[in-house]
Amino acid sequence: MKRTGVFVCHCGINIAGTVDVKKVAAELAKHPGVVHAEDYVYMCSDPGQNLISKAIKEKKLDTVVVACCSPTLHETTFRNVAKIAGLNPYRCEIANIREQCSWVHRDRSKATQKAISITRSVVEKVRRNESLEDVSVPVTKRALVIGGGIAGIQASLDIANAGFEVILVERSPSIGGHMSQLSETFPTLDCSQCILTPKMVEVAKHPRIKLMTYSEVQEVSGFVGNFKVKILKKPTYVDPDKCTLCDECTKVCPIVVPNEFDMGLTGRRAIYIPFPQAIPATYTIDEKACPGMFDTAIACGKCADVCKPGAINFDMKPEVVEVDVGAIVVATGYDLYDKSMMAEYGYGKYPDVLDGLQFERLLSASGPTRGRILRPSDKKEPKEVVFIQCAGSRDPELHWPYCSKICCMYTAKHAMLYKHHVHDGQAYIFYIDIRSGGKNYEEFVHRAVEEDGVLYLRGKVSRVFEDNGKLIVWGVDTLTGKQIEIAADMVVLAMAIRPSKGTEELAKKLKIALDKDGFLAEAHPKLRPVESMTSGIFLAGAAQAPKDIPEAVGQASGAAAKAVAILSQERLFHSPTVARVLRNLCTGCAMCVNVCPYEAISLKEGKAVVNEILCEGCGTCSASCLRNAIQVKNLTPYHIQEMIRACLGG
Amino acid sequence: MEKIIQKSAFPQWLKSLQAFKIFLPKRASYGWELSSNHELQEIPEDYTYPVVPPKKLIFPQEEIFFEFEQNPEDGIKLKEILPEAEQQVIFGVRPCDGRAVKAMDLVFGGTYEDPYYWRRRRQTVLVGLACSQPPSENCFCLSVEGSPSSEEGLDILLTDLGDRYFVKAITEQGKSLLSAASSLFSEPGTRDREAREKIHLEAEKKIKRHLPSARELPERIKAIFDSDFWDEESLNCLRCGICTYLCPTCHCFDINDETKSLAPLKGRRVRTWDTCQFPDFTMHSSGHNPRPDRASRLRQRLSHKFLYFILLFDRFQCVGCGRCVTLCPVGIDIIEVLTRARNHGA
Amino acid sequence: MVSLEQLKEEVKKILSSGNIKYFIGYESLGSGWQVRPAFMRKPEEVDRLVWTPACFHNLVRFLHDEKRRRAREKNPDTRPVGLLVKGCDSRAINVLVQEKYIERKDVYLIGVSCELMGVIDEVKLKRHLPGLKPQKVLFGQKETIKVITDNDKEIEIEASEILADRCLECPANFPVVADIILGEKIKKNVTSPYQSISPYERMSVEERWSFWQGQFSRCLRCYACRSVCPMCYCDECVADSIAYAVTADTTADEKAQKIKWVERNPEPSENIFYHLVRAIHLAGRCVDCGECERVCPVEIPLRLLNKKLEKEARELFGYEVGFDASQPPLIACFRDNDPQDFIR
Amino acid sequence: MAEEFEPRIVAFLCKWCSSAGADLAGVSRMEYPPNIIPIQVMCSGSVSPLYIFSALSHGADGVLVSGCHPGDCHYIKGNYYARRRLALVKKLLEYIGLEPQRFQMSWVSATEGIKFTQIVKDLVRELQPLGPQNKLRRKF
Repeated sequence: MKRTGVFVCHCGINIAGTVDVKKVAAELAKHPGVVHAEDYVYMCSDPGQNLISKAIKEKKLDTVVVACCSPTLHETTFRNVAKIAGLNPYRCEIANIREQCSWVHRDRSKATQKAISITRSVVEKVRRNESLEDVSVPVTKRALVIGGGIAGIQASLDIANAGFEVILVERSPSIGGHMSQLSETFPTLDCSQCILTPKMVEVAKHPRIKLMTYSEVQEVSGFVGNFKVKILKKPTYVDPDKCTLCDECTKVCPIVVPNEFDMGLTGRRAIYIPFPQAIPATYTIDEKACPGMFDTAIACGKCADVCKPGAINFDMKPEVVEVDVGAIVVATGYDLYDKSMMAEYGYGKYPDVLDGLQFERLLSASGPTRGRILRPSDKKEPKEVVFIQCAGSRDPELHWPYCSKICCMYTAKHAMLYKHHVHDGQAYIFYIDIRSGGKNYEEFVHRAVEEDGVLYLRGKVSRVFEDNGKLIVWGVDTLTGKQIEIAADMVVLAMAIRPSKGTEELAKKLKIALDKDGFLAEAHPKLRPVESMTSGIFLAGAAQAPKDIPEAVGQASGAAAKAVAILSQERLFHSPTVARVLRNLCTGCAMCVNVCPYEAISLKEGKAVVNEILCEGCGTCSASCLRNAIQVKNLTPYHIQEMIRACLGG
Repeated sequence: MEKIIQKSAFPQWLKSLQAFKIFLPKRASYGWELSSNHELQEIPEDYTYPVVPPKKLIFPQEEIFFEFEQNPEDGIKLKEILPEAEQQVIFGVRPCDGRAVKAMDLVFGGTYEDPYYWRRRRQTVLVGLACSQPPSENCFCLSVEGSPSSEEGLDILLTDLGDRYFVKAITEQGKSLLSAASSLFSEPGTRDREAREKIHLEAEKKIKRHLPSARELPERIKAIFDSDFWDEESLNCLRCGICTYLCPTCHCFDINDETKSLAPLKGRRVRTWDTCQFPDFTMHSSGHNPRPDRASRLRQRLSHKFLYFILLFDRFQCVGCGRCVTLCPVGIDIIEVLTRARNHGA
Repeated sequence: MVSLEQLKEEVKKILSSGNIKYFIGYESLGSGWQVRPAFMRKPEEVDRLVWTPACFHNLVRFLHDEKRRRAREKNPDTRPVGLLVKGCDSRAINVLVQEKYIERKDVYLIGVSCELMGVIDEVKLKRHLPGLKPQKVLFGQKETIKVITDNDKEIEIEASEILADRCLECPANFPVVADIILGEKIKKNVTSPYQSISPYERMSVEERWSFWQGQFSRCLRCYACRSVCPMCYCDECVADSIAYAVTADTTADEKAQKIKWVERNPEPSENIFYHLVRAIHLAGRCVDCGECERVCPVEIPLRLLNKKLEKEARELFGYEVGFDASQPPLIACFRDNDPQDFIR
Repeated sequence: MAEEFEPRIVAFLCKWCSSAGADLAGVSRMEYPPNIIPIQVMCSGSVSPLYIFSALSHGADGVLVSGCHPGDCHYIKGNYYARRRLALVKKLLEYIGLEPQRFQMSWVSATEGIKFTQIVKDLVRELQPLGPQNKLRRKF
């Protein structure tokens, strides 16, 4: 017979207000095997904790139930109390009689009865708990950062500066991400590249950062502290060490394709450098575009002919590099919502309907127009520009329900900068609300309105269409209720922020979850915002949710700190409530192997075997087993069965 | 005491037995069953015998011994539950099943009387019905010292003479059943007696299956106890409980505590049928199982019926009803097996 | 038409080759029409072999005994076991392979095509011949079954009249896996594969309850249904009240923690629990060989439970049992678009 | 009278979404009937059909299994297995004649305190007219 102690917390009046805690303690005292039951005003307080440890020692308790608030809050607290008092922490369980009882009911007697049922079932559970020791694993002291945007750059630098090796993987030929495309940044209006490039250089020069551009994560296995990652290095066909950046090759390359850096507003050659300050500073041959590459019929090779240092090597092959890392930071960033989805705003039909990033390029001194704002169609200066916010955001019916967050600010910036370039022009902004939470943001928006006379119109645009050279914008001003028609020269859509292309596939490889909108899901919306649900994998930047630069950088440093917290350990400890196989019942049908989300189960000699380090203890295996031959420690079918009986008084 | 009752008067006889719970043969989806349904007024012409033998009315599949309850104040309290003493009459008991009850009496009686069994047994009157046709093509009662008109274990034996029954009251209990409605019964004439004799004799001739010199079996079984004979014979066995659960003489049981609630601890101790054919029947908590395979379990079943029981009570623990033969899903035929057992190595 | 002679030849061949441990087929039971599983080791034993519409047993089930025997023996004879398999039986083989209970190489399969026939239903047969005792039941000419009765009358019966429901509703009349297959592969179109359950589906909840309650209250828990089932190969069933799959490394705790999901008493609640567990555990595994229903001494229509879940598995998840040994089991896989209209 | 009948509902709540959602309902001081007794499991995918049968056999008038929305599972895909497995359980229970309302499933995320509250209210409302569940309940 067990010796169980039950401790009922009043939580001031939070519990005692609705639940008759004295009665709960009294009833539980009658429960077979319960040798001690008491109530106290705040169990989590020092005196409360002392009560528990005192009782454990004096009454020789071997199991403890604390009936109090949700286990998410004080489970650790009380398990530590038990531990210090000499009990195995897994012999202490929490009965949640606050969040799931006292706070949600009014009828005192019914709430009390329910509290008793809940506590009883937990008593029956804990009595069947075994003492467990945490599982320990060594740590590979190296981090992988996926994505070379500002978030990835920041995370890499922070981890590297903490003294750990970092492998930074970037899909495109250069790091820098979208930030490198921006003209100026709100609310300070300092030049984006001017503040970004020093960090890019720092990355390139950092002794502990291994930069792998034009590379993609192919396969991830292993677990926190011990990931194995396969990285595919795509061939650039240019040897960066030999390349002198003379740019002769692009002059002779006959192929022109849209330049993704300029968001297609200009063209680039099949051999190209994404932008002058690209890191690594070297050229890349776009194998999809280059005729010399696969279609041997047109063996071009002009670039190779003019390349004096002979940096061009058509025989370069893709290579797969396998690396061991202890932690992973995912910073894969965002793309803009595909504008072709917004037919109502005439995108695609009209060259002068642009998205935010295209407008950034127009504004950028290094952009296609060298910083002059000209209409793509006729290179004329637009005198009337309409900015449309929430294009695709906050639109649950047709597009995306969420707010893309940064559009309010960058649209204000766009309008402002437009006015700085075109003094006699007029900027209109259609908005639903203006969300300018953030340091100096509100002031920034006011500046746009007051100093630069940007005209804000509250309402949605119903339609954009062309009428002899003008873009006619139909909208409603919901404040005045008036129909509005503006004949504009240019329309700029603040498109919704989407997770970058390929985020879903990557998430699958990493076995991390996505939220309903396709962004990477954090472990807890408030308390664990930079952790994924898979331990050892952290999130930074817009891949987790739309963010502006300071937020992305902040989160990146947070993720880095989390990663460092792991890398700085010699060994890691892992919850021991993992699956166990009862070999005599197991028939080796491998259903559990099939269902395990973590590939933690394998078959050896016809029986299932659990890798305790990989196992997260979800129990999906146990429900799939027809013979209860695999069970999660301390939450076995036996525990559940007895909990059911106890709470039903049967 | 020997009487005649017209079938037309049979329902009135039933009426006169209101003090009893009356069981009569009833056609069920799966065969014949003994039912206490009040509509029943007669024994149907085409009645053979019930799939589930009458043993279940005396030795039910579930028997509650006692209830227990524990509370902190005064420890554990026990409350014995004896079967509610309801008088019952079972009509249409075939002679083999009657003999089976006799065999059960030996098991549950003797030095220790099982109170639960006897409480029911003493309240039960068995009204037999002699077989004019063998109820099954696998009947072999003659080979195990029984007969289609055996009276052993019965209180009354009816013989169907077409429009009337020849009623022979064997025990006092049986006689009292007639006296309750004496007006319905007339004295049998010689014609009736002859008819009865004839039916009994012819019935014996109609029995197709035989297990010659069964009395030799105990020795033969001992002789081949350790041979691989049993492995061969049990190859088909599914280790199900049909042969034993539906055997009129099998009486093995299991006892379990069924807890109803934990706080306070409440529950009951229950006896249920069990069978030597289930692998867990002889399972030790150590994990050792003295009868690990189907061979040893088949051997046990036959040894119990044709060896141990004879040593104990000098009679077979098989009444030759043939149910196990008919109902075995894989055609394990006790008659064939025993015949082979007798010849094995001989 | 399957030729018995050819069948015997094949079995003799493989037995004399010594490549198989033994062969499981059918032989006549006594002098009657019924048959029983027969184990043959030597070619000369093969003459006992029969193939009739009474060969309903699913012989795959006997592989459990073989596996247990192997587990017991020190150095077991690991040659494959020969089996005679019908369409449904062969699908049972696939499921056992799928669940890694056996390997394909553990069995040598002689498949027989049911063509447009199948096996008979004993109850239907009896109902069809009131007062007559069948002596022999044989395959007749196209889609008829020939019955020879005790008075040596020869009766030709439309197969559909006395075939088991499972055969009438079976679309897979041809073995899906076998080393040799006898008989023709004839496309069989089954118009209403779920005929037998539709009446119950149409019932109201209460009607269904009173039906099933009546059925389950009869249950004797003789466990013939699970004993005969090719999928019920667990050494210890969750319905068993004591732990008896015990090995040297079983801890006292494991024994003590054996859960009594079901009490041993035959009260309706316990019987229903047992049958519910069995039904759900057979979802996506039952090949509808119908044996559980056939062997039940009190004729509980167990097939109706398994058939229902077979139907749901097909309609909700597009899952077919036993055709592909490499597919993951029904409840060990999912589709992103599995229906969830029942979820709030 | 059916109105006064207080059904006892056993709710298997996954730790990461539904139990957290229930906690949120508490934190936000929402009110719902006390008829529901929560049993926290790690994942809806760990709920074996046996648990549901067992709860009903031990006298639950209703059973609820609640997990994360598809795609949100803390364990990536546990809830997908639960969805498939328990769909079959539901069909089976209804087929043998148990009222559909007796066993239900829901997706409740950590942020859906309101939804959880509503589900409990609905469940109780639907179960009250049915009265006690005696079909699968042990008589002893």
